[in-house]
Amino acid sequence: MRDIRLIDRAFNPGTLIGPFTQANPGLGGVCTFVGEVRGETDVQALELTHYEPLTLPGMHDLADHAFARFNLMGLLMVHRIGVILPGEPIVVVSAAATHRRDAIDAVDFCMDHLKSAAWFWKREQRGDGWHWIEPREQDFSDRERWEK
Amino acid sequence: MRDIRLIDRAFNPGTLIGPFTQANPGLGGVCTFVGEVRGETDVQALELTHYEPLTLPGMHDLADHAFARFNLMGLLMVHRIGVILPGEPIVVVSAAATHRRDAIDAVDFCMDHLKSAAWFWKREQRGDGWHWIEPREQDFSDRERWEK
Amino acid sequence: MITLVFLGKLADLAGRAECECALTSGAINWPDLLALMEDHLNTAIAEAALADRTKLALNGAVLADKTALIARDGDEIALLPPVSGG
Amino acid sequence: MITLVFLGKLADLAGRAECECALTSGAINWPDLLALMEDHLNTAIAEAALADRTKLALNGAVLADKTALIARDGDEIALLPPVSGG
Repeated sequence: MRDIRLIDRAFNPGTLIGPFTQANPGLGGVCTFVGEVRGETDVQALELTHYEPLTLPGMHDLADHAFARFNLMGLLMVHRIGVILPGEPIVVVSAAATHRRDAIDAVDFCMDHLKSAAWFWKREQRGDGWHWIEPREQDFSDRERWEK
Repeated sequence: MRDIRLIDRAFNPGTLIGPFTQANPGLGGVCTFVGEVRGETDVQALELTHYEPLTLPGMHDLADHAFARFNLMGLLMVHRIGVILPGEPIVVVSAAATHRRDAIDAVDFCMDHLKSAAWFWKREQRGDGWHWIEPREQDFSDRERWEK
Repeated sequence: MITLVFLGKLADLAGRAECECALTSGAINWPDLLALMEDHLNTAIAEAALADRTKLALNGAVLADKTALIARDGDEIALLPPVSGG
Repeated sequence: MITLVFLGKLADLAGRAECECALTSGAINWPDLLALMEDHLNTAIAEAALADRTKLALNGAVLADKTALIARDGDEIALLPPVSGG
């Protein structure tokens, strides 16, 4: 079961994860990561821009790599685009597998790549206006772990 | 927010994870692992035995270690005991943190320790009766990763 | 009286999950416990208790060295085989 | 006519998210594109296009070597700065 989506409005991750788990009968474990806009002092909103011809195809490529690398039964990957408020989810990745290591590692792998290798651009609105967010050094080193 | 429990009847992980996420406002990410009884051909049921004076205190110790080792806002650790049917959840671990790496690693850490270092004993019922399950070699090596 | 608790497959070996044993002296040590299990239960459970991977808890605390056991009247001793959770 | 699409902070530099440019010849290459941006937009966006970390996509396919660009009438060129998702 493979469910890869961009979503342009607020959503409840639970409404995706329940059906996803049901859609993979016989699984041993499901690992799920939900990323939210942090309620930091000064951040009023986040905006995620994407480039349609690249973004969804890129997420499908990433899913292909995850299926090739890990022993998975299912993969859910949902990314918000547009303006997102603090406390709202930005991204959900859920992996179902026979063994927990594959499920956990697949989520880790997909998140590391969504952070610094998927076609999204992020800016945040603070008191003094909009600021583009560059990936952190840590994001690159997180991704490079998978190149060994 | 810390929620550590043993639970002796079937439960829906979603009903735990939703409130847990709500209880950690300002988080950056939540990672959750749900382990279920695999629907393998011959397994009719699983039974989890525990030893009350050790099991829950041991899970609290594990939570202490996770809080000491990772930068966490909250940790949920719920383990089924008793007879569990295929498709039912056995374990849920959910970690809320400012950064995703802490959340994902804390779940990984707790699961590795629940598998081979918490006070549970597991047997499965097959066509020819009950069989005790020993931890696999992989379970020990998974846990040893954290001793570096 | 002391209570012996057998966890996991040790309950199968002992033929029960728990047993109460009267003490003839005020306290028992590790060799006494083995003898007690031989007498009241069977050789298999005494041998399983000897296995490296079998741990002992006294009143809910795991012993670092089970051969250092000293148990008194009213105590609970648990025999713990290798665990498997999750 | 070709379409230029500016993503992320490059849209701020270009002063727009997209622009359409008429071609004077049938096709343009990488130096032509830089000159086009200098003429129609500004120096800052042409310089940003030169940066190593800026990638180019032609009709939805990322170019391994942006300096090998050949774009024709009707094509869409996207300028992609470093990404940050999740």
